[in-house]
Amino acid sequence: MTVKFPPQSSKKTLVGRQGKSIPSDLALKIHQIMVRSRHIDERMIKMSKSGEAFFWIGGPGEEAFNSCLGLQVKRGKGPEFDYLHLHYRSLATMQAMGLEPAASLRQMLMKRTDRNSMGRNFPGHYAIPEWNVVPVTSVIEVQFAMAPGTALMQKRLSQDAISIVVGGDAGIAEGDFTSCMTWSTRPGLRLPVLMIVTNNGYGISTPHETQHSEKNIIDRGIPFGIPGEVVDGNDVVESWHGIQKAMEYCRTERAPYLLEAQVSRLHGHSSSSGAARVEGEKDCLEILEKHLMAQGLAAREYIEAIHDSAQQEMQEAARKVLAEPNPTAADVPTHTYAPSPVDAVYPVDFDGLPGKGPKGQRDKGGSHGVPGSSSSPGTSLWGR
Amino acid sequence: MTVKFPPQSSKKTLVGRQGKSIPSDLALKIHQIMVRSRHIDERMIKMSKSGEAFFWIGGPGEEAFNSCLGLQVKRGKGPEFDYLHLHYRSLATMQAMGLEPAASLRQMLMKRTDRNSMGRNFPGHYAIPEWNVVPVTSVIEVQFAMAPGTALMQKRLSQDAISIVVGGDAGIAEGDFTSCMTWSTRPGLRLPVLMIVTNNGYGISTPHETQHSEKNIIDRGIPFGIPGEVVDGNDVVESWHGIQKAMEYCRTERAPYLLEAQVSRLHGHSSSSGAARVEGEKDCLEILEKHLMAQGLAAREYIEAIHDSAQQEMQEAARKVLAEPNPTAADVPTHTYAPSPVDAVYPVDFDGLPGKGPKGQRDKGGSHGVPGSSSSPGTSLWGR
Amino acid sequence: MASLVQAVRLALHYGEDKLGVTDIFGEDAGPPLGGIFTATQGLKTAWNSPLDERGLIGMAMGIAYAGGRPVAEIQFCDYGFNVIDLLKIAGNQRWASAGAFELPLVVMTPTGTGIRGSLYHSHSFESWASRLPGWKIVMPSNPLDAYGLMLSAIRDPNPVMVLLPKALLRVKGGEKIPGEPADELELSRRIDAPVGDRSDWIPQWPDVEPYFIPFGKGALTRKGTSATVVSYGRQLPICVQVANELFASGLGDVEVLDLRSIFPYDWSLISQSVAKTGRVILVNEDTEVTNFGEHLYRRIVEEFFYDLLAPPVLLAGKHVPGIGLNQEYEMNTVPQAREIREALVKLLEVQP
Amino acid sequence: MASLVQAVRLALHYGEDKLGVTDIFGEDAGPPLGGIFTATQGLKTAWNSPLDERGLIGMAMGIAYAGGRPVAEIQFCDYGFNVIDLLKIAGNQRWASAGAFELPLVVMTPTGTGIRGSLYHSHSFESWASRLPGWKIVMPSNPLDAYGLMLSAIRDPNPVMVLLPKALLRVKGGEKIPGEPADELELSRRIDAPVGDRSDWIPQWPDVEPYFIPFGKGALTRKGTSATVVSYGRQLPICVQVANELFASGLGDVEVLDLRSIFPYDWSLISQSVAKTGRVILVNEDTEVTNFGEHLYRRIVEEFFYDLLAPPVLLAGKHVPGIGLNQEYEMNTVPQAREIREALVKLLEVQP
Ligand SMILES: Cc1ncc(C[n+]2csc(CCOP(=O)(O)OP(=O)(O)O)c2C)c(N)n1
Ligand SMILES: Cc1ncc(C[n+]2csc(CCOP(=O)(O)OP(=O)(O)O)c2C)c(N)n1
Ligand SMILES: [Mg+2]
Ligand SMILES: [Mg+2]
Repeated sequence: MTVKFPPQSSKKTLVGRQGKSIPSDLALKIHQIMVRSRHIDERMIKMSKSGEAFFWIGGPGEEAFNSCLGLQVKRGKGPEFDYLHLHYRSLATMQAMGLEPAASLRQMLMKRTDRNSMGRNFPGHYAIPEWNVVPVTSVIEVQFAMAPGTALMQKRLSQDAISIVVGGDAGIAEGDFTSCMTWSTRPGLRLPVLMIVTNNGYGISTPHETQHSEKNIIDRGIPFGIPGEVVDGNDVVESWHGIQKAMEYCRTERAPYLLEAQVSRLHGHSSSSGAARVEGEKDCLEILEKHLMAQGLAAREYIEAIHDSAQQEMQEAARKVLAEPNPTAADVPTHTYAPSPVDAVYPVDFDGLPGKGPKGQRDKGGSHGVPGSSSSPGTSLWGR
Repeated sequence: MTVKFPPQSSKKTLVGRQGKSIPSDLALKIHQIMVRSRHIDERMIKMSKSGEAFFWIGGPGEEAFNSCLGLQVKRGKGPEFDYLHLHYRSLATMQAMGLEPAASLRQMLMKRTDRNSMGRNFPGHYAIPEWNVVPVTSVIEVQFAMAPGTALMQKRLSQDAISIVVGGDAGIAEGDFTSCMTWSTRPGLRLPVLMIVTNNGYGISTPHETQHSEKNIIDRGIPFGIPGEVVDGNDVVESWHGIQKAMEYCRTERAPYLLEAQVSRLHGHSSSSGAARVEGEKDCLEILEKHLMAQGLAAREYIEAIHDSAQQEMQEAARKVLAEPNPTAADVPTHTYAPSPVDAVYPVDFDGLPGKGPKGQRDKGGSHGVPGSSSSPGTSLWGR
Repeated sequence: MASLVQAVRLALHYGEDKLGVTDIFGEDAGPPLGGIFTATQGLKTAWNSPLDERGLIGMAMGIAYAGGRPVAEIQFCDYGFNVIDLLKIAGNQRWASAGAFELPLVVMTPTGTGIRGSLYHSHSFESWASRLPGWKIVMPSNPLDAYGLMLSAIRDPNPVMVLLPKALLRVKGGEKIPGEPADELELSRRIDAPVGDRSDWIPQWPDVEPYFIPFGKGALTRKGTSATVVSYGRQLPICVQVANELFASGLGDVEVLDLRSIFPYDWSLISQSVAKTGRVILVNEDTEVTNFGEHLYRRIVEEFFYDLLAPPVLLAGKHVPGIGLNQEYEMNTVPQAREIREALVKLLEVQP
Repeated sequence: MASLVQAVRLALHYGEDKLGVTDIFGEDAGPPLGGIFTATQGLKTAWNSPLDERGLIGMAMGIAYAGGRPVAEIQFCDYGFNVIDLLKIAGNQRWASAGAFELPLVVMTPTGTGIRGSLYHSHSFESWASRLPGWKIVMPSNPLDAYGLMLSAIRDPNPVMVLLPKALLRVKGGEKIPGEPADELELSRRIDAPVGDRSDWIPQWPDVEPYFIPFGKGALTRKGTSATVVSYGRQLPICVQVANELFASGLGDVEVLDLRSIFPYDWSLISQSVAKTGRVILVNEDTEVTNFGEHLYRRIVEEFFYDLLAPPVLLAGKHVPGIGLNQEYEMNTVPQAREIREALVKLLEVQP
């Protein structure tokens, strides 16, 4: 990234819809992440149409909220840091956390170098152990069943890390959304789970309001005593403060909180539905840029330069990634099992059915010897 | 039943805890059902201890509420009548609806004559098509997923029948409890589902308040706009009116309602936990009898006569039922499939694996002829 | 010629019109989309549901209890794994009530690989489904069969699951649906929703005719004498193609059976073919440990042990936790034409 | 001698004490009950959960992600059918993340018939479980094996499911758990919670010792030469008894293998025995369509087609929607000693 931030007086701030503000350098940082994220998604949409890749799903329209989220994560590995149980639209969250743009392309292009899954999983399905980003699944809402587990371990540490779980508005109909609340509010054992619902108004083609009577999604927390807030996810300032307040609550109260972000879906559900740009949806990036210019925090030229730079970065990344290797047949079974000291068949990893893998072939004919009955020496008394 | 009701002036009423009342003849009818239900359960508990039967689960402690429920059901077959999606503690509900006491014993004793399941299912697991009592399963809370389906068909009829679903307090942690609310409140399509939770304070050994932060279970309806009430299920008058009001709402509004009945569990969870009488739990039957006597509606002798009569009835029923036949090996596969005009293998019922049942044996060797390819005459064009 | 998904749609229309179907529903099943694969476009009883598969199956059960005839779509079979309990219960309600309750319901769901669906849109479901006593399970391999099996599913008074091979949904058949317009483009004009705004669109259904394929009737798709291939769904046309190539190369005349019904399966068809050829290969793409093909394998060996000229062969998906997105994964996880050919050649070479 | 459920409890205690177990939880798993079968009585990390199996498995996954070592109990395997999706996901997390995430978690659950559990407390789970790639699945048939398999389940860094045969939970073993007190009554006094109020009770754990039974190691429970029985769990002792009776009657000397691990299974043990005897019978009580035994059946025929002296036999549960409460149902649904005997006698009589 070669563009320099325009010099900012430390006093300058971006003022949001409701009068709150954030420092202008933060606003510009968020802007840069949003631009980059948008370019990555747009590039990936192109790839899905050109046939370079099969499937796209991503987060255009959620960049404002997700950038603010990613920047406020306590990033690291282990229960002293935040856990992220994400939805598949979290590209900007990952960008804000520091993922290199090429990582998304590797995923999109199913390269062996894809750090998330070695070309196995869809784009947007992150898995980053260094940052506690547990594997994103396509199975809607299961992440809500898992989040209380990481939060329980965090609660025991008496530090300030929390478990952040993100899902869509349609997904709240699955029972797992409720399970998360039940398990996070057990009497005497409330858990630091930040439950986020990004409400884009749709589940694929189905409008939210045709299936849901809940006035606000956060009302679902009422019976469980879970506080919450609805924020305009298209407004950077509101998003930033909404997330800040929510995290503050979870970090200090060690209890759950519900945050609903009203966001846009700018390109339809996924490449399956064509991924054409949708008319009439608010664009958080345009909104931010308008505000930056109107409030004198950035000039049009600066903004264009940021875009150009992101574009260029994408092109370079694409060129590089396209040349990277694909997985091969040998990659099919690997990483199924962690090495185990107590497994006679798969001490290292899965390598085919018992007696069929390379190791099994070795075994065949009885290098094991006939194992003894449970009392015979054939059964090991390891660890003695 | 040989005992006559004591003559009642039509004005006489039973007054409940909160000043409401019900006519005394109704109170005595309820009392009679409660007594009979209690005797059935106690008889069954004895049988489970004597080894005559294997397993008991039932409703001692829920008779007041359940009798009031059963008496107010719009009983019959088909969507013009109420559907019942019951929990396994509904013995008194069924008694109030008119089930003969021997039916419970047949179930307990796993007789071939058991009308619910032919000796296949546990006691308390009713299945009575004439009264829309769909099969009770042991799988906690699944009935809540099904109730909106019957209610949808009822809604379309524009009559007053409703779907009544009953579960325990621990079961509300399963997602199906929420599914019921989601599917019953779809915008423009609220469904007449009466959701009842009998709160006995426990799931087996686990106290409700150790796992649940919801102040009242009915609060779970708030986000969905589902009204509700908590009633003292040990008080007949309160139960009667609570159910009446709830049904009235569902029948006229054609919308869901949540009713929580605080009940007792007088004999532990089931025979698995010994089914010994529990100390210190309020007994709705004792309470009712005290009130009947205190308010001059029944004398001790009358009450004793009712008990004696129920006792006697039980003894006679047991004698009769014990002599009834058991299922046999031939009963194992029957009633798996309904007869089908489009099934070449199981036109009548399941009779073993394809080619193995009596019919299959007939087929073997090719009485079917080699079936043709999809365009050949071997494929039927039925119905032309 | 109608595609498989058009055939399903025509069958559902016939079901609404003539067989009493009251509700066709699922996530995105109603307007405007009419199903992510378009299976439910334009149908008058189709409606969108909440995103909740447990509610979906529960709803279908409730409708069926109360005299309706529901067809519920699970958007991908991959999302049916949290309702196995409800499916088991739907399958046992008649048995549990000793015949008192029937549940005439249809669940349809796309299954298998072939749309580059990665981990969560590539599962096979037939091995799981075959473990649900009380259900009937079918899987068509062509549009006409899809039509005929779907009609039977609707008419049958028991729970029936229709597994639709994802990879074949857009593939056109070799035979017309009875009543299908002569012109394929006309069919599309009449029953495919227009691109863009479709709020005023009404389909012009052709007068399709009744055509019921009975459960438990497979199809002898390719007659032969040298060996028997038992398959269904997506793998079926691949097996036929391989058999034709082998025949053209003079390597053998292989019989290919399309099971169509997973349960009940057509034992008569299988056993007569195996008795004739003495060589059998079972092909499907579900994972290979506790695979439905292994059930058939067992039945075949039990009954034809002394008649078999070679050990039967199962070709199935590898026992791995998922099917990866990059095609290298899929191609090396589920059987491909090349492997089927190699296995058949080897099978034909075995000297008894 | 410890019963099977006491052995599980001792193993869990060892796990808490020495192997880093952080959480043992499930419905009624904590005080006062300590599990409806008493498997978790007196354990310091045992706690009660809400009645929600999905939350339960999700919680276990979360704990494992965050460095804990959870043991989750599903109260009956019959109540695990709404979490198959989560189990599948737990099994794929390492594969999906190309080795980045491990999920060292144990799920234990009672399985099978024998406690007169009727429709919803009699299910078998091993055939379902064997279809979960990424998992290891074990099922002990005696207390010592339960101890050794449970310790391995805890130590293994992958998801492991321990299926506990309901019918054997209270059965005592023939061998001591290493470190078990000599006197059986003493063991009970030390580790069984007292009847009645137990709020002040603290168990006096004996110093049990490490004893790991590796996964994929079956046991040759009865050596023999005439035929091979492959079984596990509840059916195992029945098979041994039948084999002993046959031997006593001079009808044959049957070898009985206790698989112990369902996956990975001990192929070496099975193949050597089958190669020796040429006759094999697989016995389990799961339903017979797409049954795990059919997988082994297939493997055996594939590899020993020419060595087999008779067609292999599978004895399994009938393909019916449930197991009825009246014992007539159960006895005519899952294999009984009489049927095993008859099948073995027939198998031994077959002339190759
Ligand atoms: C359990 C499950 N059911 C169905 C699907 C198919 N599906 C994928 S995304 C989606 C809609 C999700 O909507 P929402 O939760 O609002 O998230 P959004 O995509 O709008 O961000 C559906 C139905 C799925 N992935 N998982
Ligand atoms: C899905 C499921 N999980 C677990 C069980 C085992 N079980 C049977 S009853 C019960 C407790 C139910 O408590 P509650 O819902 O309060 O009903 P109650 O028995 O107290 O009336 C449990 C856990 C079950 N039957 N179904
Ligand atoms: Mg959405
Ligand atoms: Mg309760």
